Amino acid sequence: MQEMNNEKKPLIVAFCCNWCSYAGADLAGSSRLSYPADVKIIRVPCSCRVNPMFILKAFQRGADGVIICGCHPGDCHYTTGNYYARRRMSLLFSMLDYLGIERERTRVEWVSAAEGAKFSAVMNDFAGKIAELGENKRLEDLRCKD
Amino acid sequence: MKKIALSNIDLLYKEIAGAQELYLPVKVAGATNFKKFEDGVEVDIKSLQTVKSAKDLFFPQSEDMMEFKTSGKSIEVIDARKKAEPFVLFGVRGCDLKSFEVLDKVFLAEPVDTMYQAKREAVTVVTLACNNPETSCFCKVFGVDASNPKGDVQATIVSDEMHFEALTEKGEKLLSSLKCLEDCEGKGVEEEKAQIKEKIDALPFVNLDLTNFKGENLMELFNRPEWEELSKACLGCGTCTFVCPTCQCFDIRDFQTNAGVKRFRCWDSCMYSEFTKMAAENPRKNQMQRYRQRFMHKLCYFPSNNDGEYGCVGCGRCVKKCPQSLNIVKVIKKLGGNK
Amino acid sequence: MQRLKTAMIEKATALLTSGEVSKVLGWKKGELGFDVEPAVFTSVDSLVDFTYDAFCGANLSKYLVEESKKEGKILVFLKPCDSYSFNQLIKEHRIKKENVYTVGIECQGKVDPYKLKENGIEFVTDASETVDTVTVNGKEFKKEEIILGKCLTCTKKLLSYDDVISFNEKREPSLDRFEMVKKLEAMTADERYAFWKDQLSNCIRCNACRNVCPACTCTKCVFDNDNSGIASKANSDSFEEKMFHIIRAFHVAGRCTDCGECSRVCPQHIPLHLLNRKFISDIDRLYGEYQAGEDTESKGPLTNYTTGDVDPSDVFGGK
Amino acid sequence: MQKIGVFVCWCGSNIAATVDVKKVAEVLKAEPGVVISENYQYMCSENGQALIRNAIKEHGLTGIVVCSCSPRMHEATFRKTAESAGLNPYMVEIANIREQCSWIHKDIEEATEKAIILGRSAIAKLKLNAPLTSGESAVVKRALVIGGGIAGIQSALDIAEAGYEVDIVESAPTIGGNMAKLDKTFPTLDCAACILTPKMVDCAQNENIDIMTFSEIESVKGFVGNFKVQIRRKARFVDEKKCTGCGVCMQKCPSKKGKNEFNMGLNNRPAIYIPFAQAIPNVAIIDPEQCLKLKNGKCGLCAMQCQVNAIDYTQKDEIIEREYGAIVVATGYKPISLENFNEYGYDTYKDVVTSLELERLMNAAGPSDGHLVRPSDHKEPKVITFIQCVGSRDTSGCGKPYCSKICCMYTAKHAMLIREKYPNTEVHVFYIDVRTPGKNYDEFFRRAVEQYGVDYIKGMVGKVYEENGKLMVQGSDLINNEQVVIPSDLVVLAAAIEPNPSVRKIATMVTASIDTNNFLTEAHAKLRPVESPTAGIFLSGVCQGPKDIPETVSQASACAAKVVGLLSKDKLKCNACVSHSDEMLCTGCSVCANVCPYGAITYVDKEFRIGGGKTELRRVASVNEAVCQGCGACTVACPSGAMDLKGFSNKQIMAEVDAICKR
Repeated sequence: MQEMNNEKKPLIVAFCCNWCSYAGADLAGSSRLSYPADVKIIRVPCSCRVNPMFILKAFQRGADGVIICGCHPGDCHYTTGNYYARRRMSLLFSMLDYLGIERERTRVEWVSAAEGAKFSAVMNDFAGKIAELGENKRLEDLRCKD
Repeated sequence: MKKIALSNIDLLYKEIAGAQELYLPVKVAGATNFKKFEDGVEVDIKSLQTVKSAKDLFFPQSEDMMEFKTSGKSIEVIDARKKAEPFVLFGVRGCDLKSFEVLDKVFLAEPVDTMYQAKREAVTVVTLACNNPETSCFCKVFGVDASNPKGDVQATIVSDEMHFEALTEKGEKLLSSLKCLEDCEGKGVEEEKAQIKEKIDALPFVNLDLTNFKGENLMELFNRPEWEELSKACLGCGTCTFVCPTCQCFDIRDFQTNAGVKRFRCWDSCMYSEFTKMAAENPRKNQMQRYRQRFMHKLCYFPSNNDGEYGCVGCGRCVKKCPQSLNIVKVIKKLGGNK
Repeated sequence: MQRLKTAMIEKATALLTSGEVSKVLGWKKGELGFDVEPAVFTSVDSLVDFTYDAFCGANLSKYLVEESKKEGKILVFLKPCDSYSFNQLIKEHRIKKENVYTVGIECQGKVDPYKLKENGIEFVTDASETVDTVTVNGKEFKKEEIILGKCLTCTKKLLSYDDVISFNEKREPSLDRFEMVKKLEAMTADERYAFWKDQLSNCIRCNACRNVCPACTCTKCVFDNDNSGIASKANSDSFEEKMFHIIRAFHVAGRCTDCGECSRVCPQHIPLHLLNRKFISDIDRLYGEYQAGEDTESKGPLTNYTTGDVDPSDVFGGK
Repeated sequence: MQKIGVFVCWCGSNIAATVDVKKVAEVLKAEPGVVISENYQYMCSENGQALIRNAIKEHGLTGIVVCSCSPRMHEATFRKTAESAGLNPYMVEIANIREQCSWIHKDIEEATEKAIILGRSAIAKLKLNAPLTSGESAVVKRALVIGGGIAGIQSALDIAEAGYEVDIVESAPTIGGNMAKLDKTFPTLDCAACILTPKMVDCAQNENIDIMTFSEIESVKGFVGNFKVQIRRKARFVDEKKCTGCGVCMQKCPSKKGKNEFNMGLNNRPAIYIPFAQAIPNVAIIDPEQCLKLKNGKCGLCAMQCQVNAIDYTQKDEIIEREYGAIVVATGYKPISLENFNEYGYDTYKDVVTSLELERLMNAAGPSDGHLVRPSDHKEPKVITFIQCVGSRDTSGCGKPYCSKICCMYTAKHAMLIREKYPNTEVHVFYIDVRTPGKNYDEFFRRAVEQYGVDYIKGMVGKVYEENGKLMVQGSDLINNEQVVIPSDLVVLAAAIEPNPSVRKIATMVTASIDTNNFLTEAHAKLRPVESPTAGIFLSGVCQGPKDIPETVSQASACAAKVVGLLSKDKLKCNACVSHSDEMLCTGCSVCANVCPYGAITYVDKEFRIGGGKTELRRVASVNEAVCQGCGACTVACPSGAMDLKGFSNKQIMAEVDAICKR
């Protein structure tokens, strides 16, 4: 037990679109569906607002996993935002994988405002995977670690 | 004098590295640069030149200066300069050795740059004569004798052996400490040097004419119309400045860490438009002006301020590395004189 | 090659003389034979330095961003690969088309000076070429031994021009351009990580790759802009090497024509084109084949979508 | 120097039970820039807001962070609070420490630590906030109602009555929708036509209402107050303006084998027809699939007979464009297709009908003139069995998971009407539950059972099969715990209802969100039930969820009230969090415009000083702030970083990332 406490807890940054996924997270909250406190949510208007820079920045700063949640394709509040996000993230994640960075560290999930349960399940699953992976070493910036 | 068979040279590296840090040309992913010797690295003393010059060891591309740690509303200032432990820099060519003199004039002049000074004092330089100088070499123009570079220890490869001669006290100390070396007479060293000199004299750029680059005609040179044409293809990248052994410009920048701010300095390049950006205006507005600055500095301003010492050592890295084949040789040929 | 050069000089002379153009963008002889440099010629007399040979690897299209803003029409000679960049720049409104007279010239691969050096040639006294060979200083090389990496895989064709100089001599590519990408993809993540760690650790952030890139024409790059939040000047940490190259590749994704200039100019020989080609190969695989610069109107793959696009989780073929 | 105030809300015990709010306030007070940090029981209460207002005034705060519930809940509240104290409303950031912290974590230490981090993140963002002002845009004083059923009709009438112009676009040749097909309505049993058709006539006669039937929405562009809608007016081959609805053409038409849609296909109609007697507009239409003239050029009888020359075989679809300030979606429903329910024999046996078909069979204007007969042999049924919940409350995947809400009541109605008119008929109803909430509903149902002796059997039907000319309904009787088989003459299926399939396309066009069952999502389930989350889009009727007529009408009127509220404004405040382009960085490459879903980005050639007294003409992006909705697609497409989003800038988001990762 003692050792467990000394372990560095994983850090997960979740970018959630305002209209679906952030509302889904709220619903998970109001339904008291828990997920690890490792997950910290950043509200963005749309999944298409998520710049690859933000994702890399999160890893640089010490995040162990980054997840982007948006409306289901076809349901974007802005009609097409998540379609662009889908392409961007597909390519970006594929590139990170190409550079040898664990592909499980990044994820995109579509979570609607009604899917509080899904939000919680996704976060539990993702946090579990990240905990298995351990600390992010391949996209770390040592200057941010001391 | 001492020597070692090239086939055993790994023993030498290991012995030096056992006592202090050893930096020497190492090939990683096909490119050779000065790197720390560690087990398993691919040492490459065959290539004439490293991509980055040896200045990296005294004036690294980026270097921490200080740190500001914040906690709540308080700030703590921490000296982040690393202490320089004695180290050996192995395989320095004549041109790079000469570049240390140039850099010393900048960094060791008052006010002394202590970060540079510490490393400069901690180093023992082992130079290596250039058995096979390349067409892009023109160090001779700047008074360098690539066959006889005078580091703390001078190494010369003669057929399958490397011969060493200590030229300074530091060098003596290093050589005498190394058990893997055997004593020798230095047979063939002078012959090898003579051969190298011959090779150098046959190179295409060794007779470049520098006569026009004098303090007196500064304005005339500055206003020469040829600069426009010379700089036309310049992309404004920093390749020439970053591979150059004598370029010494740097920027001081802050990096925000999770705990506060790290202040570091890093190489800057006069080729960049931001280089001269000031609050009111940017005095160098176009690439021609920036290009002109770089060569005027090396060939006019620097010698004017430093007893005729040029800011170029003729290593030829820019000749090899400029993406669009612009270089100092083309400038000297155009503006230097008619020899 | 000689007859192509002669025809080009004739064309330039004619257009300068007639006043149809006031400048010519081409290549100028160097000091060592292989060190030709891009140059602008403003008079018929100055064309004495004009050259076109097996060493003219540089892509001229990016110079037009600035040159086409200036007064007077400029004649530019575009190799097939240059012309894709040219089209892409036209699409992005970066070149004033009305100020440019384009002449397409054929190309059968350009010599890599580094490979020449590896073959013991550091000074070129004379050179000639056929479709499949180059003879330098009397020594004949097969093209695949000696040309630039970017030329080995080139399948680019002559696109539409104001004028074309061609003798219908086309070299077939000797390699599949995605071969190395596939090889990397087939490696384990650890192997790929080790590969790129070594490669990128050599990066000196000289920005040659960026500054030569015809897709990188931002007035001010995010990496130079202190206000962007990701400005960085040096690789102070291994992270920054990755950040720079990932973001740069991403910014040109869907716009990169695969001209290969980034890898040609890298002083450390980092195979940067493998990053761009990864994006190209993914785009082709996931969204249908797309060649940036093939036209001047189509929507790029990242400014487009279909409702049935694959999810990021399925990019690797199933979760 | 910034002066930031932090206000930590307990939300009663909602937050305070799991998060040490005092510690959060204390720790955040030590953050650079924070000058005051308070905690209070209910920050959103008047007292809580007063605390914030006073602090802003007293300390001259430049921005505030409220650590409380979701910004989706009270961001607007606290923005107003800030504004009333003289602070720009966009200098407010919310740290969501309830839904995303206290409610999902149990460990106080862990939750407190997370709350502090979320607070720091909000402070970090706030430090980069800039005061924003919303632009204004004019409102087009005209509404569009999509769908001409009772919901659309009621909304349109109410809007028109308030003095605004409104267009009804209906895809069928007449307005009236499903309600027009009904016989009687529960719980009062008045005839549907008697109460609906006067409203239809009102619509037709109201000067403010323009009815476009047989028309579809082609595209919707723009935004609240300024929608530009293209409407396809499909060719009906009859000039609407000329046709008097005399009906002569219908009699003369030789091609009489068209399925009568109005009667659920239970009888036939000619190729040229008026959907039903009271159709609005009362104008004929030609079915091109069926018309001999249109199919092979031979006939033309109707044109010869038409006294007013209204027939026009050359008519083409026409696309018109109109501008609207608000759009009401009232696309209604349809019964689900029963192909997944073969066990009930709907496709096999003619005498298995849906409830809506039964409405027609019982209707005086129906195929049997109101005489209830079996479709197969036109004989009066003696035993009728109703099966409830066909496809409703079905989690097997064959039907719909939701309750269709109207079936219990209409089945009771049917049973009652049958027993009333044909007292010798036996009526059985298989049900799962009988749900009758609503004024006078349960009383109605009880009357059916107690007064009219309808046999209600709690249980599900396993299958329907034919035996000796009878439809054998085999089911379980859960109360008597036995299997029953009821030989019936007619079986009526209470098919589930689902949103009109066209709603998905429309939702996409108007950028309204839609749930997994294809019902449109309301902006708030309880507090904003008639608005879509997309500004300017309103929801009327079953498109939002199953409803009966009274509920539909009240929602339609509520919807109209919202529309009228919107149209009564001359100007609308635009979204302040819009994109803007830094012209010094912009290269005019057009990438941003390519991804903008609103067409908000245009390009202009602008002169810029380049030093040395020279200028340069550059193409740069310019954002129409009234049109931009602030999604941010352009900001990521832009490689130079010239395009940024106010309120969610690159630097702000990265500051949040930094703050979250700091540990």
